[in-house]
Amino acid sequence: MADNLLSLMTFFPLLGILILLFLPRDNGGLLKGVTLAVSLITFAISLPLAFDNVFTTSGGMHYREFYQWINIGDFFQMNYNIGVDGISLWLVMLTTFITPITILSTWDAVEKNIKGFMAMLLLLETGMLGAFISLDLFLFYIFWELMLIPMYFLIGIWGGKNRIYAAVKFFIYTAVGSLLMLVAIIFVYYFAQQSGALTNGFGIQELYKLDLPYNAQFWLFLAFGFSFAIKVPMFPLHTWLPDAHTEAPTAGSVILAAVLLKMGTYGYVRFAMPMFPDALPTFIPFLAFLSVVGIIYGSLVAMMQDDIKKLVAYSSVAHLGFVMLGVFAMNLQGLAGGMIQMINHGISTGALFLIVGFLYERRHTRLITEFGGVATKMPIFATIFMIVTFSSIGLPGTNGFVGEFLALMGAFQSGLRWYAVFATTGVILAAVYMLWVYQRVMFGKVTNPENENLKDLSAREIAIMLPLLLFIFWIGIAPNTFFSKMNPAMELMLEQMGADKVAVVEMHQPADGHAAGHTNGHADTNADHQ
Amino acid sequence: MEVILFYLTAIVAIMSAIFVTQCRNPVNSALNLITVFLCLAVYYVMLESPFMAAIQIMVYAGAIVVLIVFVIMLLNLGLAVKERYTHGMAGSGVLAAIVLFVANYFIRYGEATGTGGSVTSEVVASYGHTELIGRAMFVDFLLPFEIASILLLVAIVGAVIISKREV
Amino acid sequence: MYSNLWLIPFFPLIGSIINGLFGKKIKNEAVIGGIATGLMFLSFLVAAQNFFKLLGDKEKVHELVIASWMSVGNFQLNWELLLDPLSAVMIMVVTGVGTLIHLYSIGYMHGDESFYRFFSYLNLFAFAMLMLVLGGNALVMFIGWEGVGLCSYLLIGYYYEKKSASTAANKAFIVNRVGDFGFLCGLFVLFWALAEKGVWTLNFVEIAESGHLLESGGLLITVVTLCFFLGATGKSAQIPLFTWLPDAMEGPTPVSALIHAATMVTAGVYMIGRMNGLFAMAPATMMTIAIVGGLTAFFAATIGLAQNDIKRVLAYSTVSQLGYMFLAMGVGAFSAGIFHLMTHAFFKACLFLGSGSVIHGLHHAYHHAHLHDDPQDMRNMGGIRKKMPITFITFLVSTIAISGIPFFSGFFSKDEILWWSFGSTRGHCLLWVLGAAAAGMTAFYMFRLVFMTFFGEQKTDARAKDHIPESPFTITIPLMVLGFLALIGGYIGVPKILGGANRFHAFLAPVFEHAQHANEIHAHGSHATEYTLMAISVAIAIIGIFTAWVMYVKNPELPGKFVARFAGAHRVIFNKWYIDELYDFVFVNPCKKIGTFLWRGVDVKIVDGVVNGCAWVVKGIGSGLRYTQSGYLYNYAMIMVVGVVLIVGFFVF
Amino acid sequence: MITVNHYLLLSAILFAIGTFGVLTRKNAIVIFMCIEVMLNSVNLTFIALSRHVGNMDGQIFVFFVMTVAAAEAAVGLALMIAFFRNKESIDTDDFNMLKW
Repeated sequence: MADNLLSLMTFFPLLGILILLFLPRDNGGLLKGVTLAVSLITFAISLPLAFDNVFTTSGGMHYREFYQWINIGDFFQMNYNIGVDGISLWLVMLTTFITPITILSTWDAVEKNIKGFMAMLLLLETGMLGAFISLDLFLFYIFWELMLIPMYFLIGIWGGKNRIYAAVKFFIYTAVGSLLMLVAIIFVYYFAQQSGALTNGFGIQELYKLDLPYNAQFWLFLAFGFSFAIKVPMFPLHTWLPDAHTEAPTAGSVILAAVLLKMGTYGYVRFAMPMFPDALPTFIPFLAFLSVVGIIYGSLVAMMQDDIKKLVAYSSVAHLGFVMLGVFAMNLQGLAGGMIQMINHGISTGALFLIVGFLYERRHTRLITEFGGVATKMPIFATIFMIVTFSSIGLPGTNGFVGEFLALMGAFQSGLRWYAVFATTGVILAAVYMLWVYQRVMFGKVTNPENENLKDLSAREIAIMLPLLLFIFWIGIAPNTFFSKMNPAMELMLEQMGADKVAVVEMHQPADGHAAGHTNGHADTNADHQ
Repeated sequence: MEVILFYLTAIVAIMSAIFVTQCRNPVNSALNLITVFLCLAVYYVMLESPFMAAIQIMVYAGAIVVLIVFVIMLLNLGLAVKERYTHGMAGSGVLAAIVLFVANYFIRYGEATGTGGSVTSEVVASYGHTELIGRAMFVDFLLPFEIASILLLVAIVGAVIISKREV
Repeated sequence: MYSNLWLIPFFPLIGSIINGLFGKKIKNEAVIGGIATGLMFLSFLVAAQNFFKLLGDKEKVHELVIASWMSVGNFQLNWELLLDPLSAVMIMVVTGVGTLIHLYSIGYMHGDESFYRFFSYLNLFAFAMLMLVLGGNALVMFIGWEGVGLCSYLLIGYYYEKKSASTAANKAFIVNRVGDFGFLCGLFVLFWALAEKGVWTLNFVEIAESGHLLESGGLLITVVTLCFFLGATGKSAQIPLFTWLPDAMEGPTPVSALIHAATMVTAGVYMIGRMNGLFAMAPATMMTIAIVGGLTAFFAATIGLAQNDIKRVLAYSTVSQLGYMFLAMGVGAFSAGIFHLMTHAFFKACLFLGSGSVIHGLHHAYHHAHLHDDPQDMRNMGGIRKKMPITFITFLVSTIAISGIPFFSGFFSKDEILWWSFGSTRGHCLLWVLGAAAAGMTAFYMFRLVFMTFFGEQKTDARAKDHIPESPFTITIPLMVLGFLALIGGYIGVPKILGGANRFHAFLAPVFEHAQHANEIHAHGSHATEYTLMAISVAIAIIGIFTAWVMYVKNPELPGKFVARFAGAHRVIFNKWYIDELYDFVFVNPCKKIGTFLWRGVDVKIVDGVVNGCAWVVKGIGSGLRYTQSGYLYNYAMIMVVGVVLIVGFFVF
Repeated sequence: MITVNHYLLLSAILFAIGTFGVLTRKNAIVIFMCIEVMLNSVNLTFIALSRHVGNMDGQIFVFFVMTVAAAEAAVGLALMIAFFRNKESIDTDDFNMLKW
C-alpha cells in the first residue's frame, strides 16, 4: 500500500470514472455522490503524506516509484518515475483537498450531462496530481497535456455564454506554450543522449546534473519559461485567464485558479529554474520586471472591472505576480513565500470563486451593479465573504499575509530590491479593488428589487467554505506546519538553482551582481557606508 | 512465336483498355475490362506464373467484374447514360502522356538490380509454381496474410453496413 | 514571572469570538454587553497587575515567547510579547479607557439591531490594539497594526447601509494601507540592512541592541525611519494622510472615542516611541516628523475653526493633537509625546463620549418628536447644560484640559512638548510658534464648541427641545471617570520646574534615555525661558477662550459678520483646504483612468488584439485556401496525379 | 526476344490509359474500372520484375494487391449504391458535397 501510495492516489479518480461509466445517466444524485466519494477517498489516500515527518528531515524525493514504460533501446526511454518532496507535497495536498470541495460546490449548479461533468473533474484531478508528482520530464508533459483536455471541455460545454471563444482561447494559448516545451524537452533529451549523461529516460534528477552550454540553456529556458509563463499567467500572456475564468462553471474556475495556475509556477520551480541555472541570471531581472508589472497591472485592471468574476481573475494575475517575485528572489524566504503563496492563492481565490458562484446561482448575473446591500439579506455570506476578502488583501493573521510578506522580504534581500518596492504598492491596490467591490456588492441599501429575496447560505454551502476558512487562519497563524516540511526541499532546490551564482545578496557580502544591474545604485550606496 | 504472341496480346490489351475508358455504356466497359484481365493472365502464364494467372481470372474476371456488372445492372445505369460522359479530355490526355513519358524514361534508363535470385525457371519447373507461392505465403508472409484476411472481413462487413437502407 | 501577559489580549479575543458566533442567539443586550465589558475589565485587571509588578521591578524589559510563527532558514519569527514601561503605559490606557468605553457603549448602542456585532468588533479591536502595543517584534506589532485598521474599517462601516459610512470605511482602510506600504518597506529595508550585518531579526529588543550597527544619520537609517514614519502618518492621520479621520466619524460615537481618539490613532506615536533608538539616529527623519507634526497641528486646528458638525470638530482636534505628539517625537521629547498621548486619551475620550451623550440625547428627542434633524449639527444645539448637567461638567473639564489651562492634565503634557520644541537640540523656535498658534486655536474652537452646544439659547426645534434627557448611568459613569482622569491625570508628570518629580518621565526613562543620550538629545535653556514660554502659552490659550466667549456668547452675530468679511478664507477652511478634492484629482481619478485604460486599451485592444490578430490571420489564410477544395473528385485525382508525376519526375531526372 | 522492358513498357501504357480514364470519365463505376486497369498494370510490373530478379516476393505482393482490390470493390461499390440511393446518380459531378 505505502509503496504505491502515489500511484494509487493519482489513478484512483480514473477508477472513479470507470465506475461512473456503469451508472445510469439520469440519476444525478447518485453520480454526484459517487464522484464525491471517490474524491474524498483520494483525499484520504493522500492524507498520510501530510503527516509524514520524513519531509521535515530530508529534502529529497520520497515515495518513489520507478517502472520502465516505453523503452526503445538507446533511442528513446521514458519511465514511470514519480515521487514527492516538500515542494510538491503541499500542492498535491491542495489538489486532493480542493477537488471534493469543487464537486460539492457543483451540487445544484450543473444540470446538463452531469455524468460527463463529473468524469471531467475526476480526469482533471488525475492530470493535476500526475503533473505534480512526475519526476520524468516526458511523463510530466503527458500529464500536463492531460489536464488541458478536461478543462477545455469544462469551459466549452458547461461554460457561460461566450464559452466557445474562451475555451478555444484557453486551449490554444496553452497549447502554444506546450508545443514549445515539447520541442525543448526533445532537445534536452537529445543533448543528454549526446553527452551520454542519460541512463534513466527523462529523469529530471539526472537532467539537473546536465551541464549544458550557456547558449543552449538560454534558449531552453526561454522555451520552458514561455510555456510556464502562459500557464502562470504572467503579463502580457494573461489574457486567456479572464475569459476562461469568466466563462468557466464555478467548479472549473475554482480548479483553474486553485491548481492549474500553480502548474506554471511549479514548473518554474521544479523544471525551468533548476535545469538551466546558468541562464537564470540573464532572465531573472526581466521576469521579475514582468512579475511586478503583473502585480500592478492586474490590480489596476481588476479595480475597474464590472464583472465580479473578471475582477477575481485579474486579481489572480496580481497574486501570482507575488508568487513569481518570491520565487525569482532565489533565497529561502522568497521561495518559501512564493510556495506558500501558491497554496494561499489556491485557497483564497478558490474561495472567492466559490463566493461568486453562490451569488451567481442565486441571481444568474455577476455584474457588480446588479447587487448592493446583499449584506442585509445574507449575513453569514457577508461574514465569510469578508474573511476571504481580507485574506485576499493579505491582512496579517490570514494566509495571504504570510505569503506576501515572505515573498517581498525575500525579494528585498535579493537583487530585486527595487522591484520589491513597486510590488509592495500592490498591497495598497489589493485593498482598493477588493474593498471597493465588497462595498458595492454587500453594503448600502437593497436597491435592486431582485435582491430582496436572496437566501442566505445553505448548510452545504457553509460546509464547503468552512475548511477553506480553517486553512485561511491556519496558514496565517501557524504556517510552520507547512514550512517545516518545505524547508529541506527548498534548500536542496536552491542549491540546484545555483542560488549563489545569481546576484543574491548573501549574508556578510554586499551585492556585486552583474545581473542585478538595477539594484547597483542601492547596493553601492550601502557599500559606501561600510 | 513468343514475340508474336506478346505483341498480339499487347494490342488486344491496349485496345480493350482504351475501350474501357471510352465506351459510353458501362456494361461495355466492364466487358472490355474482362478482356484486359484475360490478356494479363496470358502474360502471367508467359512469365511462368500459372497460379497467378488462375487467380487473375478467378478473382478479377470472375469476382470483381461480376460484382461491377451486378451493380451496373442493379442501378440500371446502362440506360441512364448522359449526353456528356467525359470531361477534361485535353488536359488529361497531356497528363497521361506525361505519365507515360516519365515511366518510359524510367524504364529506359533505370536498372533492375538484384537479378539472379534463387527462383529460376528450373526451380519453378521442379517444384511447381503453386508450391512456391504457398511456401512464400504461409511461411514468410504469414502475418500479412492473416492481416489481409482480416482486411477482407472488415471490407465485407463495411460493405454490408454501408449499403444498408438506413444509411 | 510575567507569564500571564498573554491573557491581556486573549480576554477580548475570547469576547469577540463569543459575541461574534453566538451573539445572535444570545440576543439579551445585558448579557452581550456584560460579556464584552467584563472580559475587557478582566484584561484591565491583568494589565494593572502586570503594570504594578513592573513598577516595583528593577528589570524593566520582559519578553514572553508564546510560540514560533514563521521559521524559514535564518529567518525565525515568534509570537512574542514585550512588556516594558512604554507598553505598560499603553496597555493601561487601552484596557482602562477601553473598559470605560465598552461600558458606555452598552448604554449608547441600546436598541441597535446588531448589538452583538458591535461588541464583537469592539472586543476584536481591543485585542488587535493590545497585540499592537504588546508585540515583541515588528511583525506581531504589524498584526495589531493591521488588525486595528481592520476593526476601524468594520466599525466605521458599522452602519453599512449608509453609503457615506461604507465609503468612509473604505477610505480609512485604504489610506491606512498607504501607510502600511511604508511600514512594510521600512520593515524590509531594516531587516535586510541588519541581515547584511549578520543580525537576522525583527525583535524590538534585538533591533534596539544592534541598531548601532547601522551608520548614525546615514542614508539607510533615514530611509528606514522615513518609511516607518509614512506608516505612522497613515495610522495617526498626519499630513499627508490625515483625510480619513474626519470621515471616520461616520462610525458610532464610542468608536470615535476609542479608536479615533484614544487608542488606534496614537499607534503611530507609539511605534515611533517603540523604535526611538532608530529614529534618534536619523536627525533628518526627526526633523521631518517635527515639521509634519507641527504643520498638522496647525492646519487641522484651522479647519476645526469652521466646522459645524460636533464630531468633526473633535476629529480635527484629534488630528491637531496627534500633530502635537508627533512634534514631540520629532524633537526628541519621547516621554512627553507618550505623556500627551495618555492625557489626550483621557480628555479626548471624555469629549467624544460627552458629544456622544449630547447626540444620544438629541437623537432621543428628535425621535420622540418624529423629526429628522441632524443631531450632530451644533447649530441645532445650545443651552443643553441645564438638560444634561453631568455631561456638561465633564465636557467642560475636558475642554479646559485640552486648552492647556494650568493644573488640568493637558497643561502639563502640552507644555512639556512646547518647551522641548523650543529648547531641544532637535527643536527650533519656529516649531514652537506653530505649536503655540495651534494651542491658541485649539482653545478657541473647543470653547466655541462648548459655547455653541451648552450655552446660549436653545436652538433645537421647539417640538423636541423639551424632550432632551440626561443620559443613563452606563453613559455618565464613564464620563465622570474620564473627566476625573482628565482633571488629575497630569499630576503624575508634573515637571521639575513646577516642583514636581515628573515620575512619568522617570518611569519611561529606561526605554528612551539610552537613545537620547547616545544621540545627544536634550532640552536646554534657563528656567526663566521656560517660565516665560509657559506664561505665553497660557496667555494664548486664555485669549483663545476669551475670543470664543466674545464671539459666541456675548455677540452671537459676530461670527456671521466675520465669515462675510473673510468669505474666501472661510470657504477654504470650511472645505478643509480642498485636500480631499486634491487627492481625488491627483491620485484617485488618474488611478481609475489608468485602470480603465489598461483594461480597455492595453488588455482588450493591444494584448488581446495581438492574440486575436494571430487567430484572424490564420483564419484569413484558411478561408482563402479553402476554395482549393472544390469537392470534385476529378480535381483531387488530377492534383494527385500531378503530384505523383512531379515527385517521381524529381527522382528520375 | 521479349525482355522485361517490354512488359514494363506495356504496363506503363496500360497505366497511362487507366489514368486517362480516371481523369476523364464522369461515371463513378467506369472510374472504378479504370482504377482496376491501373492496378493490373502494376501487377504486371510486379510479376515481370519478380521473374526478372528471380524472387517470389513480387508475386506475393500481387496477391495482396488483389486482396485489396477485392476489398475495395466491395466497399467502393457499396458506397456507390449508397450514394445512388441518395442522389439518384453516380455522376462524379454530383459528388461535390465535400467542399469548403
